[in-house]
Amino acid sequence: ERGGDATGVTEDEIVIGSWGPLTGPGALWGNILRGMDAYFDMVNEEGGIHGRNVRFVYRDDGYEPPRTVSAVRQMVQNDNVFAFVGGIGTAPSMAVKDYIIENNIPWVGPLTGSTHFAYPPQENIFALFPLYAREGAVHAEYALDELGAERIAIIYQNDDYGRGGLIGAEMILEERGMDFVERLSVEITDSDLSSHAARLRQSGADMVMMWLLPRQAAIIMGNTAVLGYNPTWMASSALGDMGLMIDITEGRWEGVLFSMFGEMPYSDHEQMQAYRAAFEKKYPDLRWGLFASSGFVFAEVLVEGLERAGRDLTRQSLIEAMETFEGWQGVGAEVTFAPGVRQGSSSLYLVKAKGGLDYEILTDFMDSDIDIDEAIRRLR
Amino acid sequence: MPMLKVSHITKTFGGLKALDDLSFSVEKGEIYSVIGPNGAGKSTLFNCINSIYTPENGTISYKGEEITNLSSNGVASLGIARTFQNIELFSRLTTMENLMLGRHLHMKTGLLASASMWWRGSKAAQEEIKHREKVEEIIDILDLQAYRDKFVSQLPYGIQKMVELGRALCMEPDLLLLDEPAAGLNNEEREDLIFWIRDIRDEFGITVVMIEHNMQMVVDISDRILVINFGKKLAEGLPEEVINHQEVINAYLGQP
Amino acid sequence: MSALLQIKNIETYYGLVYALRGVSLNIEQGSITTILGNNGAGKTTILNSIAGLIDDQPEKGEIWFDGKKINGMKTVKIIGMGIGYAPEGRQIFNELTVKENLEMGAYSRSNRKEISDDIDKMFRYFPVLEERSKQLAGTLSGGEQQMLAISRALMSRPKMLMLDEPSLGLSPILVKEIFGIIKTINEDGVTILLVEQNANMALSIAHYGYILENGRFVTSGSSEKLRENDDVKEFYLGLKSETSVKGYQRYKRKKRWN
Amino acid sequence: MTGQLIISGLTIGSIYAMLALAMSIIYKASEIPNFAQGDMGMISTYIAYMILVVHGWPFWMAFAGAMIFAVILGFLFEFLFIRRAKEPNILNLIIVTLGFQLFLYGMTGWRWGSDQRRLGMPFSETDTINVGGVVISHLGVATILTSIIIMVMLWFFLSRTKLGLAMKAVQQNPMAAEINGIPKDRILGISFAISSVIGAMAGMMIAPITTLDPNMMWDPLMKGFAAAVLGGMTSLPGAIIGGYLLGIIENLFGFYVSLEFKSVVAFLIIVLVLVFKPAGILGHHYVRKV
Amino acid sequence: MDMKRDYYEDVQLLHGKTARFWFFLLLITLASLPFIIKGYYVYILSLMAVNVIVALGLNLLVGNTGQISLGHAGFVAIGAYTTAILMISFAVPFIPAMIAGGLIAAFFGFLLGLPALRLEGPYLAIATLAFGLAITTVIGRVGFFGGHMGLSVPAVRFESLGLTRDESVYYVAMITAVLLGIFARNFLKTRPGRAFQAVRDSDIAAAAMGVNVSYYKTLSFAVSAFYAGIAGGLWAILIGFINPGLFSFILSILYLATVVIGGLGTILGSVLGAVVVTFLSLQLENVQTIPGIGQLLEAFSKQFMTLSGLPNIVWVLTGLILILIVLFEPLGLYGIWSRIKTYWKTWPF
Ligand SMILES: Nc1ncnc2c1ncn2[C@@H]1O[C@H](COP(=O)(O)OP(=O)(O)OP(=O)(O)O)[C@@H](O)[C@H]1O
Ligand SMILES: Nc1ncnc2c1ncn2[C@@H]1O[C@H](COP(=O)(O)OP(=O)(O)OP(=O)(O)O)[C@@H](O)[C@H]1O
Ligand SMILES: [Mg+2]
Ligand SMILES: [Mg+2]
Repeated sequence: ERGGDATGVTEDEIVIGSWGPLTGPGALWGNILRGMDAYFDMVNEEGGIHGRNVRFVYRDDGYEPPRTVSAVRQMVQNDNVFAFVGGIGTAPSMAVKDYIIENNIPWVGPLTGSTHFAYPPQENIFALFPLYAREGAVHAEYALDELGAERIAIIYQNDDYGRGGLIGAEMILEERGMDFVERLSVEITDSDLSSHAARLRQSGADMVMMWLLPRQAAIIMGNTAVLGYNPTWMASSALGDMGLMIDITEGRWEGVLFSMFGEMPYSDHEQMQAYRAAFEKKYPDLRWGLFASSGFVFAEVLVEGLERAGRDLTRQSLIEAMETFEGWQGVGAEVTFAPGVRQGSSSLYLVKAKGGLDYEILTDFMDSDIDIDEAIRRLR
Repeated sequence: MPMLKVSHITKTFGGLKALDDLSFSVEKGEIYSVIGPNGAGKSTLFNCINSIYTPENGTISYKGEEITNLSSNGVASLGIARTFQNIELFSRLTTMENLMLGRHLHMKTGLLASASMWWRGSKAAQEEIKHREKVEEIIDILDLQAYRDKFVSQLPYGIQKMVELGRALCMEPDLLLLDEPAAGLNNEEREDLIFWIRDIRDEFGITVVMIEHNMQMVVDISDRILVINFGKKLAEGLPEEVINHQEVINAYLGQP
Repeated sequence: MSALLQIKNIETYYGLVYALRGVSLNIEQGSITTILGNNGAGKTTILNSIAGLIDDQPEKGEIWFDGKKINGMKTVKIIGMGIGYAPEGRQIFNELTVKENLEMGAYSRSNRKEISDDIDKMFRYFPVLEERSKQLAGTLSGGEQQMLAISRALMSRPKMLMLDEPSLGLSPILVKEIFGIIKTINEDGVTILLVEQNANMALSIAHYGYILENGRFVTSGSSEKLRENDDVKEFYLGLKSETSVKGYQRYKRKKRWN
Repeated sequence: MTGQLIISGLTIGSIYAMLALAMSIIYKASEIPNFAQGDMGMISTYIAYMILVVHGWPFWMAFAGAMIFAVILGFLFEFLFIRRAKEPNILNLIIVTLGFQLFLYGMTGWRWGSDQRRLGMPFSETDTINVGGVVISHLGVATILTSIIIMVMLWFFLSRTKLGLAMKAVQQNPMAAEINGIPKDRILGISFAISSVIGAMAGMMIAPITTLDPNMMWDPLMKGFAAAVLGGMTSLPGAIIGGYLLGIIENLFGFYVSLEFKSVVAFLIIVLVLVFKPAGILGHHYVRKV
Repeated sequence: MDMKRDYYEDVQLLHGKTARFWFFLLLITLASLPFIIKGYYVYILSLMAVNVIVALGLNLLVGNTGQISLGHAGFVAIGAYTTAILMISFAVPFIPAMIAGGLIAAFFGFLLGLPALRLEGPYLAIATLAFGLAITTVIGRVGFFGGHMGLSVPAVRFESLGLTRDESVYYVAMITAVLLGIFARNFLKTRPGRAFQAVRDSDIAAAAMGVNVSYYKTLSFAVSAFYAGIAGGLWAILIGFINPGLFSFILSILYLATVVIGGLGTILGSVLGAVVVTFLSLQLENVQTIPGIGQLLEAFSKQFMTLSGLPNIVWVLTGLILILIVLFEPLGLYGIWSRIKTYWKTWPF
């Protein structure tokens, strides 16, 4: 037996933890946790990892940072979690970041595209979610280069997520000597966006980038439709749950471009189909979609890391194993980690929604090499 | 210099003249009663004196100093105390606490001093103890011992009236305004009240202005009586003069 | 004449305070009955117990009204059986006008004509209320409020009217009038239960009287008989011969209640 | 553009106005600001959704079903909880309404999960009427009309019957109401039921725009509460005016000045109004007499 | 009457041997707990202490002075942000930073107290609500405050005393809570506290007693805000991260609920309320794991509700518990407590 911290690892079990909103306004994201849960079941059924089953504990934090802090402390101190996977949202993750670093607990794939987790790199945090700023930049490049958009507006949620997208796109526009014709911020609590809609129409934008939550996206699309204003919409990956979006926008989602960081949940990719089957078996009453599939996308990477770490599992050996990833690909984008490199993947591709659950994949995985330091500076 | 001088005050509510150019003055050490039909403006007069209302016209002065535009607590701090017709006790406090509130102006403990009340010698504790003594004195005078730690909202009506009187006395005022102190008291209790009011004047030297409908009591203890009707002075004078005044009989006393 | 209201040995508590210690009372149909007693004797508590206003009380005993047992019933039901109540402290609706207060008194009635006739009748009893009919009741003078409270209780045309110190705060001339009015109402057939401090007046119009002390009736009888009682004379009517001296209350003659 | 903004403001303002009406009805009878109001409307809207979308029955049945459910819910809330309060004081009752809000919120999440849903209405939220360059959706027209109709109906109902006065009486002095034979409990029950129905209508009107989700009513409810206070809390026309004003101020401010501060500014304007008129636009400030 | 009572007894902090015994036992227990229990529970106790402080302050305002506040989270935010920013940008040590946070919150409390002089009931409720909203909106917009992103708050650790981070926070929070609790109790027993309550029961009579009603109303807002501000500073270091979203309207409402279910106007009520509400908010979700009940809930969910919605049981239960406590015990937990006490005193009768 090698030395090192093997808390949460026993002869036949590894305890993995995560958290996210199962209730409250963010409960939509809760399916990510359930996706992970279904995935670990699947792993265990196939014999586990080096003879050990994964015991997955996850707690509801309602997307409230103080509850996240309690939940994570409880998982660390009472449940003896070995490592974390996922963990939903910027603010909740920020609230527990220092604590997890202090205890040097491996943490794979925080579910946020904020720059705070891999810049500067932390020994134990392995970020997978594409940075919002990068995603914004990818959108802007595509809009300008491929679609020839001339008047671009952006409507974004006034937080790390929305502003990340704003800044990424803005940097690309600036490079080309352009600027948004309108930038509109939305509060999470807003339920009437008609003055936003009026401003959008007045700006005369032919393309509108959307960095919102599904609910607000539906509201703004409805409000602009009333005004008879129909630009091309380009949405962040957080709005990529087509099933949901088509439904709540009453079909107006058709024609929207949005980005994805993994296989489409409805694709005929073999592994994705298997995942879907696993999920639907475990949760027959839940809708399969982007959130559930994201759970698989992120948990997959951790399990690969555990496989690589071998039977002599310690926190240190997992971290070392994670650093051996080089272009590894599951159902998500390629993953690469190395000493001092903790943003494992950052590419996305664009999809266009068609009627129903039909879609058209527009591009391959793309990346944009904006200056991250500059983006971070602007985000402050 | 009169203790209280009210000159030409007018107070209207909408179209109603509750007080209409009313003037009178009260000398130090007097027991001065105000009587008049219901709605004549008696309580309004008190409310003007202690600045709950501001009269539209006229002035009120106390010991030669004008108090018309002071705040209520400003008036109180000059030494004017009052009771209320409809009992305005601090209903969720005990009798003791109500009475201690009468000492408010005489005490100085501020927030910081009171927060740092740690031992017997601390300023706040000392002050509490000192003023408790005065309060106990009033409790003894008014026979309120049995109600000391009861919540006032649970006391019978008559006792509440006594507590209210006691609270006003705790202020050690120079001028005491009593709004129908005997209402709701039975014969026996009213007798006691009469003694107390006399004592208050004789022993503490407090000037008393009293509104009361019980004529027996009014006649018994008043030095002078003011009768108002429709906000105007109807008569003023010694008790026997007033009760034999024909207009007063017509408007207020009724034929015997 | 038969008993309209019958109280059989009720006991009432306020939490741990034992307020009524076994009170029994009969009120004949068409009579005026008065309850006299010191402060805190429990007079108001009797009326509140009848009206069902004290939660889960009376603890023991029964109250019968008009042939029905009413203790334990909801206040609204009890009132609906034909009881009018002008409570202690007036309890008017401060932010309703005088007229609206009277209309609320007639809540259970529906004949608009009769209601407005009755309002006019109240205005005849108390002309000042008519002058103030559009004023918010909370801004009335004390005495005006008292008149309003009595009128409001009458608006339901009750079989029995309970008045808790109706003369409180009224001018001497009105005190006389109010007892006249009570008499008139009674002559119209309304049974009256009157709690009063003005024992003189009360006994002068009442048929029967009860004396309450410390939650118990100490004596009762026709009002003539009570007026002859020495204790009543001394303690309630104030017909003492000797002049009072300071500190008198400490040397009171002991009450004996025969 | 200003005309357009005013119309959009009126549309959302009508929702605020309905919630304000619902709030002020209960307030009129009990001085309780009912924080469960919004979620009572929300769960009734879910019932409509079940009938309409899940069972595929016609709209009017869904509407009727939701309204019946709302009436029962309002009555039940009063009967099961408000009525049982021992020695009720306002703060305690406010907490009861909050508790009920949490309860309903939890029940909805438990029963219908967390996905947002769509409630289709017979009035399209995107087909519009164009009046001199100003457009308004059919749903918008329906919303504005509904708010006015409810107000007028209520106003007639309350002023023509004894109920309106009795509500005020119960609010001011429950004990006195009882000794005058006013059935306090029944009147409270009725006001909860009425306001529950109005809340349900607001829910059904807003759901097509904001999507149906357990959180959908919280923000509109706060605005509705603010609107009711602005209007005077007990005045029905006040509630409507307050709601409209709030909607319009938000829209104009959002467009011409700042989107970020629009909600806050609307509230601050209300506070400013209150400082000068402490009982709202149409409320009366009653000063206690001693 | 020579049997003069000792009037000091009535204002004395701990009157009688038993009271003193229990109080010191409590202090000793609190002091030694971190060495006995696990880190997670130390954290929960610290959290309780923080909430006790908010509740003490809010109860002073709501329970004792009779004014409502739906914006108390705003004061907590001011305290938290002041503390954090003083520590981050100006390198001020924690304790002075926390006190500064309390004072600045008190200043804002005073400001809010001014319009509150004219308002009451729902009008005051809306004004305070607007205040809470405005504070978080402004904080969220201004980069200096970290905007919507929030701020990571430096850790506090008294290494010289040999304490871990959790223990350090625990001791500061506990000592502050006990001190502020005693302060509150002291001024409720004496002149300022009586004036607060007088203003609550009858402002007219209070003024007639010479109580400056405006002064005490604003003072009570300021003191209440001071408590909230201090708690904000403690909370910030306890969770280590703050953003405007933390201080939502819902939080204000939870504070209000804490005070009401604890018992309005009593110190013990504030303490009991905060302890119970904190405990419930952390522990209720575990009902799903209680053997038996968990299966029952699952079966019920499958039959009538949805399984994935089951975590919402937390809200359902929280709601019901709030309702039941308030309905059946108008005096809140304090009422239950005093009932138990009388029961034991009168036992076995
Ligand atoms: N705030 C007010 N608004 C309107 N009218 C008022 C107000 N206060 C008093 N009034 C009216 O002014 C008149 C005088 O009232 P006041 O209370 O002074 O009478 P009062 O002499 O004390 O009578 P009572 O002996 O019945 O107490 C009354 O008719 C009353 O209705
Ligand atoms: N709410 C209450 N809680 C506790 N005790 C009460 C309550 N109300 C009254 N009491 C007590 O019950 C007893 C009877 O009170 P009640 O009010 O019936 O007296 P009363 O005869 O009407 O006196 P008064 O002539 O002063 O009106 C008193 O001792 C009083 O202290
Ligand atoms: Mg008067
Ligand atoms: Mg009585």
